[in-house]
Amino acid sequence: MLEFLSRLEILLNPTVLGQVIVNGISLSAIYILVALGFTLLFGIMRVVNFAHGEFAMLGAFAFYHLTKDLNWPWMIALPAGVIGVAAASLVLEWLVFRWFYQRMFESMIGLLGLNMMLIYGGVLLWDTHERNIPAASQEVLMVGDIIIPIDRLIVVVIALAALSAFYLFIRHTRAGLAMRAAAQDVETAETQGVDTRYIYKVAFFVAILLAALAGSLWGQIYAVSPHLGERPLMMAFIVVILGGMGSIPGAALGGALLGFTESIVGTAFGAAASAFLSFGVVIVLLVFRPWGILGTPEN
Amino acid sequence: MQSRIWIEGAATREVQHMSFELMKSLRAGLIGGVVFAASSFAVLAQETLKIGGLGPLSGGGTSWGLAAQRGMDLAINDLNAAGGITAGGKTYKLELVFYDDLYSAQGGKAAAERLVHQDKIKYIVGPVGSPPALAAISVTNPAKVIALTNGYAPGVLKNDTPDPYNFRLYNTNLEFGPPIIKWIRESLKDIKKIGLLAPNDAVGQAVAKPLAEDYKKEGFEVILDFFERGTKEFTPLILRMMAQKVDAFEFDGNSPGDAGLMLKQIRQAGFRGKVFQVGGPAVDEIIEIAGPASEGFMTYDFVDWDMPKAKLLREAYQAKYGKGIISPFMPAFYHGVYLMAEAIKRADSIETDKVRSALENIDGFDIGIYGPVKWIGKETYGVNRQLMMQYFFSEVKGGKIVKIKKFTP
Amino acid sequence: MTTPLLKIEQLSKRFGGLQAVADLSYEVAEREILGIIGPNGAGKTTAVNLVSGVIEPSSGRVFLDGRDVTGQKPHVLVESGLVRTFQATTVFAGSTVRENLRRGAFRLLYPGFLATLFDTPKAREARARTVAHVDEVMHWLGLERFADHVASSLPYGIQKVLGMGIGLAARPRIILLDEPVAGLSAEETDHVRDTIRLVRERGIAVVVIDHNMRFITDLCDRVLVMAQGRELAQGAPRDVLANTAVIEAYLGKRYAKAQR
Amino acid sequence: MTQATRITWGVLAAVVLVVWPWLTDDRFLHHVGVLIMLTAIGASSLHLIIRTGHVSLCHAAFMAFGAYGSVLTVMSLGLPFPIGLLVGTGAAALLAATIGPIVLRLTGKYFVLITFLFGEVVRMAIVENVALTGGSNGIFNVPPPHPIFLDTRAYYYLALAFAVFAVGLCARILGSEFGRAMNAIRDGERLAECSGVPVIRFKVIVFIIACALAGMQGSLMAHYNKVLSPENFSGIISLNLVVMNVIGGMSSLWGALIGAVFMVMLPELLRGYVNIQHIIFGAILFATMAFMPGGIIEAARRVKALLSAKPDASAPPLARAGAAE
Repeated sequence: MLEFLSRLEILLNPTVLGQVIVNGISLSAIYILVALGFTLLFGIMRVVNFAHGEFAMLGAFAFYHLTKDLNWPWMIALPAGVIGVAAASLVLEWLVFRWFYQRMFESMIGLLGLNMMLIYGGVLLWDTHERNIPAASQEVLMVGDIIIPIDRLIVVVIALAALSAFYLFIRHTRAGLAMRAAAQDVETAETQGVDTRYIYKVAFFVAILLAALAGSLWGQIYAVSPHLGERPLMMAFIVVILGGMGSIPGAALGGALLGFTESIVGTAFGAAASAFLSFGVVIVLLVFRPWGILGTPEN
Repeated sequence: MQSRIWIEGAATREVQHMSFELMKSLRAGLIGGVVFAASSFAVLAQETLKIGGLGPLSGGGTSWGLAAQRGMDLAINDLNAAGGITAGGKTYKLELVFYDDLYSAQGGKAAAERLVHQDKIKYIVGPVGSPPALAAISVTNPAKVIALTNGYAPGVLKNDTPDPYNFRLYNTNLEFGPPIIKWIRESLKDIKKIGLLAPNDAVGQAVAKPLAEDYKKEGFEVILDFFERGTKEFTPLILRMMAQKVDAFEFDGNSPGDAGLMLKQIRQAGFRGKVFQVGGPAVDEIIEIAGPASEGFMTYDFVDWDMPKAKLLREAYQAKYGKGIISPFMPAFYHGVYLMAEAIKRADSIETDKVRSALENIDGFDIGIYGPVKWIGKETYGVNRQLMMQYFFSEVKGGKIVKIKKFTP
Repeated sequence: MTTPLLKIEQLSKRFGGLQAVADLSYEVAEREILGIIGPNGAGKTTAVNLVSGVIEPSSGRVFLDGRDVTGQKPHVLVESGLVRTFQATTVFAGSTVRENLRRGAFRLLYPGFLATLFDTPKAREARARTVAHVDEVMHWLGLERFADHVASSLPYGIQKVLGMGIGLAARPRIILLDEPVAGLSAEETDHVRDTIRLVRERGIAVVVIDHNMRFITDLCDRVLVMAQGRELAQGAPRDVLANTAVIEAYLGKRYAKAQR
Repeated sequence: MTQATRITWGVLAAVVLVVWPWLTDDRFLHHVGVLIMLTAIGASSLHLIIRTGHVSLCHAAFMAFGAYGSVLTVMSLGLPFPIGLLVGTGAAALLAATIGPIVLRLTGKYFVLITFLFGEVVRMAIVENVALTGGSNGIFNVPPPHPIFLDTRAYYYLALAFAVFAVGLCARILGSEFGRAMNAIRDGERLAECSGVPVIRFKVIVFIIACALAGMQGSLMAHYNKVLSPENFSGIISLNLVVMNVIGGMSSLWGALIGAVFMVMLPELLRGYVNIQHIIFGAILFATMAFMPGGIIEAARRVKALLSAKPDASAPPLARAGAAE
């Protein structure tokens, strides 16, 4: 117990605390971006997209090539890459995803297959070593004793902007409204005149857009390789379960919880403890409230 | 989640080459479908001697396996171009058979079984990591197959095998750790407390604890933290160490990609002290990832690219595989093939008993990559089967690697 | 007076803030058919779920043959002779009629794990008995000619009868039927009604839930009317139908006034 | 199939399984034989769990318990292999009995997830517990069950014996009245429960038996490989077992067995196509799930139905061609 308290003491240090918070925000933002698309696909099409991480990987490589090979400024390269990947992925929607709509179990295993195809296709195309997207800025911002890398700050700002845009889209556009209706009950939505095939395509596009953006940001602060997608996928999966599968606010809440847990527990108790804790919490939650914090139970 | 889904897997080099060619063409132009090309079989006038290779060709360790495979491939091409090797009055062309060991015990065993019992191969270089190496030697030793393994676990050499046929291909931190640490204590005097961050995978666990002991023996204070492999956000761990007032960070046991990331994040977290690694020599990749943050980073290194043969090797590699980063496994496995060939030549036979004794007496052999090498390890492992070669402690200055201290065996 | 076969006392269930069933009490005697009727959302299905152990009541008691069985799991209640059918998933759709009934006869069939694993004489004997029993149930319900048909291929009305058959295969003393005629044609409804009468003739008590007024009044000895989770009226079909509160609940207040 | 042809086929299969190792001296083929036998234990035991409607992603965790339990008993306590095997199997069963009643209340994706996480926690615990398990580097120099089993051919017969036991047990359970109850649970859990099947208890029994068999496989695998490390028990291994069942077909035990053979052999057949191999494999997974979710078994059934639907020879040629479409 004493050991426990003495470890928490680290967090009282204002420098550390400030950084813990900044880190929590940037981790949360990325997790939320990946998880939102994941939960959207599940909520509307009942597809568990185990290939979701690979779209993040594709986004990161698009961003990498545009900045490094074509020397585009990142402010243009980022949106161009992300939209390009999402648009190109519509081919995959037609080739692969549409077979799995409303077939949850089949989608899990089948998309796992797609996951492998994308990863090892990536290995053939790009080799396995890790690459670096040049930092947008090498500067750091000093707020009192707290050091914030500008690079991270930009990521946080972009992620938050994307999340707000997503919120506005889902709340205030016709397509967003139709998507919410479809997420609640596809059949009813259909009888109300919602064109589900169209909605599926829009939802897919938006989900991949978010994943590719998350991947680009991930590649920007970490590194780019064909295996990039594995960690974001696992995190998205946990986030979505934590928040409730299919629930959009749930994904946001889950992402924030996980990001801050990782930041706080990792700092105070080390990485292994943080991994055990996040898994343990999710297991306990599944046992007592399998539908997640903000999800609704199914019959 | 790792995306390996094999119980076992396998590869031959033709396809790797093919896929590499494919990769280049894809990179150059539009992305087309997968093109299958039949590999052409050269008509062989001479006898063929197959050399086995083992390394991970799938999953997280793929870059190590590819480097090993490419190194062996280049060596075999060079040896064949020089007329092959002559032993017992016959001249042999060499041929590479390289299999995926999945970086796991099961995969290592399966691949070794196949090399030894189906392909009837007597000479193997690899596997790359400890778990597959330990499993592979349980197959190769009883079959009297010579294996030049990597894998840092002491058990690779120090085990109960009565009559082993395996050797280790290059230095481990048991060899190079203490001298470098001694040098650090003498040269970087203001360092008292060292933060050691390592993954809890096979490499990290095998390397970090002995290294921490070596540091403690030299009077350093050490804080050691293991993290779950796959972690990319190290800032919380770094902050924890910084709050405990470490003077320097040590990265040995990390993959170069992770080490590069940590370096970047350490500088972004505002740490100004020294960062180094006594082990893990893939500096190029670390520089690629960390960018400007790599300035001043110090590392163990065992390849001197200024050596005449090393220069040629680098050119040959870049001509064949592009200008990507070169992993130090590449020259190491290149060297391994040469070591094996030399022993066969000296034994003047392809019987493994004779080749083994020739290999045991190969001290002083030098192909111009490492300088002369020799076998050590009697005190540590009970057998003199640990290859020892020169090594360096280098520093990144102006984006380039500069050797600051050379250690010779 | 003998103890009633099934006795429900003050049964209540809350889901969060929603009072699904409140203070429900009724009795079922041996060989009696009790109808529970009420508009949609009246809590009829919840009432069955509470009695059959599918969900646990918030308060109240369930007595079977004078024994308190409140909160017991469905499979335990089957042992005590209480079975039920479902509104939606009434049958094992992918299996034949015979297989459906054999699964329903689990209680008679299963001789214990090790016995079935080693196929002991006891297990063989149980199997022989079950096969005979299943044949008997098929004969009784007129399902023989469908014996080897896959359940999902049968007409809906036959599926409903089969659903009852699954319950009856366990040799119950009382069976709870959840909307056995929902979605059936008039002809099929009559067939189900006749089948239920056959069941009673075998000495099995029946609780039947539906909102088909004609079907219930034709069939039942007594009727319990529910609205919003509560009992509205209870008694002989004719008396209950004359009850103003029932007419109001069913046909609206205005209609009730006009009748007066 | 009549009783007589069935027996003929059975005897033939038994003879082939026993005799084939003597037709070749290729030790590698013997090795593949061992792998198929051991993998069949894992795949068929997982099939039992799948038949109750649960796709478990932590089967490898139970293999780990079996393996470490057995190896530690033999190597640390110096006890003979049969006791190690029993301890390992028992440890896996005990773990299953502990977590089974908790996790089996979850269904569908929640069960998949909780078992995946549980498997990860077990793997992480092995990695962290360096003193006991050797951490990521594992334990090496594991002794064989008996020196004669250093010979791969001998080990094949050991593996064959255990595989026959395990697969036989699974087949027996599925063919018994207990298996009938399992089918009822899978087809309609609530209906089964209201027919008197103690659903949770039965699921737990199945889970314990299946996980004990997985533990047995883990123990046999460890003493065969002579090295054990956490890599051999990662989520990927569990996933492999699921994939075997999926590709083979989840409706019958044959599916699990066919899947096991397929998954062990496929890398050999595709030898040489390292990365392309993974791509091909991914494509197979996708195509199976999209177009043939019943797996190889269903494909075989369809082909058979197509063949038997062939009109007799007296029919006009045109009609025959039409039927073959």
